[in-house]
Amino acid sequence: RAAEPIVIGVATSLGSLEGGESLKAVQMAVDEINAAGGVKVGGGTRPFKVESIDLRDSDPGVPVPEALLGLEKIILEKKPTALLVGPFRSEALTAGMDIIAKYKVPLLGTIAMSPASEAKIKADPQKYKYVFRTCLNAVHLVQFLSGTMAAINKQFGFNKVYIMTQDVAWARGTADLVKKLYFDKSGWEVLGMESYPTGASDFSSALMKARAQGVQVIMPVFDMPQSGTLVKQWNTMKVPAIMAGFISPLAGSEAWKIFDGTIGGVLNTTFELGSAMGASKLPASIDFMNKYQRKYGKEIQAGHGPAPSYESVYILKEAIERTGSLDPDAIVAGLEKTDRRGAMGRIRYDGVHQAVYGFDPAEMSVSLVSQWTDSGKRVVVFPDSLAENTIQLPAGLKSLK
Amino acid sequence: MKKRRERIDRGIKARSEDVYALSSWREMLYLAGPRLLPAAAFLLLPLFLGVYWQKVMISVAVFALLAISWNMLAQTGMISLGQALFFGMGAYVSGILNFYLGIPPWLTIPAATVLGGTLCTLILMPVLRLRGIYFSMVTLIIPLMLVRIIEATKIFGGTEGLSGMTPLPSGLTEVYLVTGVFLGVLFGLRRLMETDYGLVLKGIRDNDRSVTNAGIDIFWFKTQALFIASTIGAFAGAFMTHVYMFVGMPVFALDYSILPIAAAVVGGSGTLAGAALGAVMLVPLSEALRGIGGLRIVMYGLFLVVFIVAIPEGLFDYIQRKYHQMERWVEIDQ
Amino acid sequence: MLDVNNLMVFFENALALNDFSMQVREGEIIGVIGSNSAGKTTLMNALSGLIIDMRIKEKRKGGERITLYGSIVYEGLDITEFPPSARVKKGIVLSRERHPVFPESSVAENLKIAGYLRKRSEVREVMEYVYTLFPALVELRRKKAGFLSGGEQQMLAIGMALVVRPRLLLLDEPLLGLSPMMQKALVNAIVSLNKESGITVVLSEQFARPVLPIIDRGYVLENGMLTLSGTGAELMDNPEIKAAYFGI
Amino acid sequence: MFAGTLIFALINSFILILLAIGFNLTFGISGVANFAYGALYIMSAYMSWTLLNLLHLPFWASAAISIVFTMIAGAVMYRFVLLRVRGQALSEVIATFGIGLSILELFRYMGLVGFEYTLPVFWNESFMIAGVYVDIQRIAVVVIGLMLVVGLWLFTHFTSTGLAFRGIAQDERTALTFGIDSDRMATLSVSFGAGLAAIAATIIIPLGSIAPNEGYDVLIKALAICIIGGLGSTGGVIVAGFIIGFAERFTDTYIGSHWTMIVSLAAILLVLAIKPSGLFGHQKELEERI
Amino acid sequence: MSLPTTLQVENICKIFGRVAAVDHLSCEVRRGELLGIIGPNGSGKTTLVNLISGYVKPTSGRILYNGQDITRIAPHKIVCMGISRTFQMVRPFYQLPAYKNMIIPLYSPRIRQLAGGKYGDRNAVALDLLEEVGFERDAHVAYKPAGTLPQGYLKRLELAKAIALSPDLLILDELFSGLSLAEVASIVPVIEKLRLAGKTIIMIEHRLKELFRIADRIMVLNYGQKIAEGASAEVMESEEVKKAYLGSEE
Ligand SMILES: Nc1ncnc2c1ncn2[C@@H]1O[C@H](COP(=O)(O)OP(=O)(O)OP(=O)(O)O)[C@@H](O)[C@H]1O
Ligand SMILES: Nc1ncnc2c1ncn2[C@@H]1O[C@H](COP(=O)(O)OP(=O)(O)OP(=O)(O)O)[C@@H](O)[C@H]1O
Ligand SMILES: [Mg+2]
Ligand SMILES: [Mg+2]
Repeated sequence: RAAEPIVIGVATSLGSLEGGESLKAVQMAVDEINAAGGVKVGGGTRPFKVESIDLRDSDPGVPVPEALLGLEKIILEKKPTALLVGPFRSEALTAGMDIIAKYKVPLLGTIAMSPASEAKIKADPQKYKYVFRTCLNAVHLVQFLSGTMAAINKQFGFNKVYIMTQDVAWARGTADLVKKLYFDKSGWEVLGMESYPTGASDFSSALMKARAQGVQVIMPVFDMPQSGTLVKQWNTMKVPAIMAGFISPLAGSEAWKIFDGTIGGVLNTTFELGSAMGASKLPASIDFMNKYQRKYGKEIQAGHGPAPSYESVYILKEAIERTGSLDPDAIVAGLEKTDRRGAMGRIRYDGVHQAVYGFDPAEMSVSLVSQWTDSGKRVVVFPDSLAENTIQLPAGLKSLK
Repeated sequence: MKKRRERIDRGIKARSEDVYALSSWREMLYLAGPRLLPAAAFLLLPLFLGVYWQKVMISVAVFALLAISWNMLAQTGMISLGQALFFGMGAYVSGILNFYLGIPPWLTIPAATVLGGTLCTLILMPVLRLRGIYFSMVTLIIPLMLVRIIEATKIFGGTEGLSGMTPLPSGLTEVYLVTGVFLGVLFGLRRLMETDYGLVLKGIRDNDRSVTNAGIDIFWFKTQALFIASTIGAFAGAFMTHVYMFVGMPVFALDYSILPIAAAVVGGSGTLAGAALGAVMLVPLSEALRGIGGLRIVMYGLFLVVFIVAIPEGLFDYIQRKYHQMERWVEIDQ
Repeated sequence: MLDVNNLMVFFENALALNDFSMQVREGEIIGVIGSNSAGKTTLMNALSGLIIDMRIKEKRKGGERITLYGSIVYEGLDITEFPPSARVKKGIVLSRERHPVFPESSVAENLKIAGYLRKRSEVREVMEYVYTLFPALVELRRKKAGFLSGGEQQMLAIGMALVVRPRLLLLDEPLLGLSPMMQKALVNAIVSLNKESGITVVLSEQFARPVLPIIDRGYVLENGMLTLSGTGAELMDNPEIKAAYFGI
Repeated sequence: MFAGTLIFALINSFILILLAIGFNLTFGISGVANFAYGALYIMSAYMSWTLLNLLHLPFWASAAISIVFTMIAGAVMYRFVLLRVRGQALSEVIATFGIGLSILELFRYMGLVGFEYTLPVFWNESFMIAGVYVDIQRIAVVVIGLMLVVGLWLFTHFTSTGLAFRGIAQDERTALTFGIDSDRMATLSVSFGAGLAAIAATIIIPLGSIAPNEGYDVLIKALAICIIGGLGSTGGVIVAGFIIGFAERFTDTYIGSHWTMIVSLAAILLVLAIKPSGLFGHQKELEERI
Repeated sequence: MSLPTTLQVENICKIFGRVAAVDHLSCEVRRGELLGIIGPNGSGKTTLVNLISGYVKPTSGRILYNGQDITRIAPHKIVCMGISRTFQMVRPFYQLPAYKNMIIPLYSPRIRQLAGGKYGDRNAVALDLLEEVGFERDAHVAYKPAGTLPQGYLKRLELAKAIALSPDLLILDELFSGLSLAEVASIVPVIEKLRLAGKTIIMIEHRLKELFRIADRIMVLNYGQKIAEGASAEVMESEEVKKAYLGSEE
């Protein structure tokens, strides 16, 4: 008689690239674990089983209660031991935290990255302790962007930047912090800061303004598909600046083809090592990507989500095995003790249940910044611990050094 | 001899002369059945349903309220494409009262109902003179605009919204509060629309010039109708804020505008009960479809089309007609 | 030319036209006379096919059921179930009662829309004729039809029917709202259209005084039933008709 | 800066005009509600994309095929759905909206959301005009937009079909009495509108990508432009397109990008407050005339 | 000429676009009088009525009702002051049954004021009024939706609605057109009765014979201007009227 499976609920926007690939990554980890015998709990072993529900919240038109009803449905009907991936949109996560707290189901979030959820945990740790985040958060992203900007400044002497963000909390928050913590302190001139509503598709005004003011670096922070249009416009309007930041459609290997090879020189962030891109200096990340490609016949394209989602399954398994119980409070206690080395580096949670990110994969989880070469390859240029090359100046730009 | 199908009203007597109507149990049942049965179902069902389906019932009642409020406006000749405005206004007012001032739900909900309704009425009053689709367009635009204003000015939590509102005491309180209000509003408004006052409102839809020509200020009457409708919508919003403990930009989402209209059209856009019936059908349908995953909305859209094409007059009207009429073949003599 | 046999029209259970028969010969002017709710408009709608369209629309709405019995034969062809557009192609054109025009289009455009089936040159020709018939319309050419006065709209509505170059022209209360001078002009025009262009005309009126002298034959309707028929002269001599419709 | 903004405002206006023109033909001019318009726009783009990338047809061929196919889809939709609820405006709206919803969500379900779904530009080249680089595709938008608007105006004012479209919108029963087969005309008008949507998609999509969400946006934009122009007026579409197009770009440059929507929506409200039946419309006065 | 003036129109002008629909027109109506207005199509008769009832605001000039300037007053207020009118192109409530059509005027502030709070059963009053204008009581016509009624009934319904407001000044715009002689004959007594009750009435007509029988005074408009005024016989003699309105013979 087969042991009763432990249910993992994946509740997210399955229609989005991030959500869809995250679900596949979860499934992959579950298959691996089950093939290896399952989870040791209460003296026996039990397999994992994945149940998923589409919250549709990546679609800006979907009201939050609609997404929350989905969240409640999976909690009430499938009785999952833990939830993985979690809402896409920040406000769905922050609002969903109250439901999580009400039903006491641990959540290992891997997409929404707003600082608001951390603030909430901080304000009432006892109530919201069930919420963990394995993916990158805004604060950590700031480190990586600042580091990249510092490198650009050091190499080429550039110090005029134009910031363009999506008008969502995490992106705006990131940009504000980079400005406050880095640009303002290091003598950069911030020419302008524009935030665009999700769905915006014309960026000509900002590009024109940037160009007129002699921009050298454009820092975009976007996670909507339409942000690809920004790249196209940057191209056709021939803005003489290096583009360095985060634009979701540029993350995957297929971007080269999509943009007809016009993105040479662009620097883009991969939020978690292994999502969309690995680093040769951390073989685990490459392994993960290869396994994924073997299993699904397609490379990971989302720069955010899949790797932490994959890792989260193992984190959950370890937490359960650590305490030997499926009780939510016990699992939380187990999760808090997490210390795992995986595709994204070393994973540990801080006081507000956020995985700690840093530059050294031996110590922390890592993000990476890569540059598109003119031959359509992505080369890791940051952090130094993983870098394969230095930043190259795109054709047509002149270094000030 | 040619034959022709004839339609005859069942029990005209029972419906027109109320004193004699209640002379037999049969007639009483005939009259009260269609009213009491659904009401009883609504009141008893929560006791048998699981927690999740109770939530669905809440959704049903909320959308039914929005649909009724839409229908009430439509009966007054104002086709609103922006029920989200009412809903969102109520939601934000109660959210703000609770979040910033810590006022408990049993005060914020009534306060937001009245205040939200008043605000919506004030916002829409200047455009009451617009007609038809032009009015609809404005109602469609205002909620979209409020979203952007909140986004741009970052007031009331900006894109993140406010969360952590005080919940209502228990699941059953939630269900009974909202279904109670729903049934009350449904039967109350039905009664209202049957009075001479309601007749004036209907007259405005039919021919507002003639209403003016009867010495009645249509602007004032439209304002009243608007207030009633927006109050109902605002209640729904205020209530939902406390159920989901959250309020944010998405309360102005298009769903809250379109779904009530879809409900009204499927159920029968001529009657309040039809609108409610539509919500009772569509919301659980949409929930039941969750089971099929990603294709859910696709199927939902198709069902919508099928309903409308199969019964263009609306489900409620169709049922009502069948209930009150019988058909028989008669010969015509030439 | 047109044979109406035992036509019956029910609106749900109400009988609007009862066992009505009528013959129209080519080149005649026929008057259908009857007071309020006699069924004139219903007859006109049945002849022009609008009732077929109404039946479909009511059915879609789940409203009242319209039932039609009997037959309408036009030049040997049974057209009872023909849709309006097919009948217009055969030359049956109706000018509906209460001056229906396209309110948002200008007068000239109204006439052009009416000329949908005709060649542009033909339309232009007839438009000129309409303008000479109703000189008041010339000045109003560019005005939106919805802004015209009642009588002006009536002129336009008749003009629009003429643009189609009908063979059988159905006029439902054409004199409604026209000033005495225009009434005379229109009556004369009907006669001349009939004589010169050979258009057969069926017109309905409740106020029969201006039209009785010009009709070849007349049918008197009462509550959907045919009560009397005869030549124009016969009707004029009938004392009852005189009292009820001619008003001496 | 100002000149650049002016140029992009002009382009933006023509994008809006192109988006609205098909909707205007079906809804504004013929009075047939086709709220699946945005979905047809997106559908035609996916169709082109599929033909281009999976069957490897040349761009022009795939565009042409998808335009024709979209026209057929429009006609089929009329015959099997709209026809049955014709005359009940709200049912028409909700039924077509339901179709649009199904189409768009089907695409989302199929995972057609990434930026890889886009169409190629005609010619990848930019020109320097008044100090900014403008690409040929954007210039094509202006030129083709202008041509289509003029064409549409001529069509609805001088061809009998175009005039018949105007007729069925205003008084269907009267139109019937002139031999205008209202169902045939309405089918044509939905079909033509769908075709115009497909043409717009062919020209505009290369500037961005094919996203299901865009379908809803297109619908709302088209509706807004059609309404503030005044139902039935082709000239109104141009002026409305310009008002919103300019408002958007100038706000973007001189006030801030997240005020663009607010300002353009406010512009719509303002227009309707001053002209209750849109810029060129007369509905209100006509309805109130006694 | 001892009767007081009810309505005084002073030099009023209404210009649509470039055309003056009513052109510097002055006239007055005395209490209890029945004034007939005739004139060619498009001569501004309906526009004059619209001006009086407040639906159209004049370009210049003013209108006094019982000495009060009503030029800029909203139409519904004018109705409540006692001026009610019918529409030339009938405007019933198509979806309501005929008798329910009557409830709306009966609900107006004016009637509530006159009734002083107790107005009994509006339905009964509505049916009485309909019967008065010729709706047979038992024929179920009054219970049918107005949209299905033929023109003749709608005209009478229009009249009933206007009377329901118990106006002091009643303006009837082409009431008789579309009615047969017998029907006109059945309505004339209704009008006579109103006159006996001291109401002032303005009638616009193209049906001259019927009009002349009841009118005290006739005014003829052409191109928005008054071209003749006086007793019917007198007016019909005028060459100008013959030329503009009646056509050649008769
Ligand atoms: N759509 C309809 N639904 C129900 N009954 C109708 C409809 N149309 C007409 N009738 C009925 O049919 C009868 C004849 O109406 P019709 O309109 O033909 O009269 P008419 O002779 O044209 O009258 P009028 O001169 O007043 O216009 C009337 O009793 C009317 O109530
Ligand atoms: N709202 C309006 N806009 C533009 N023109 C108008 C408007 N109302 C009336 N007119 C014009 O003013 C003139 C007078 O119209 P009015 O309706 O007063 O005529 P009438 O004397 O009542 O004619 P009829 O006997 O045909 O009813 C007409 O030429 C008409 O076209
Ligand atoms: Mg008639
Ligand atoms: Mg008139």
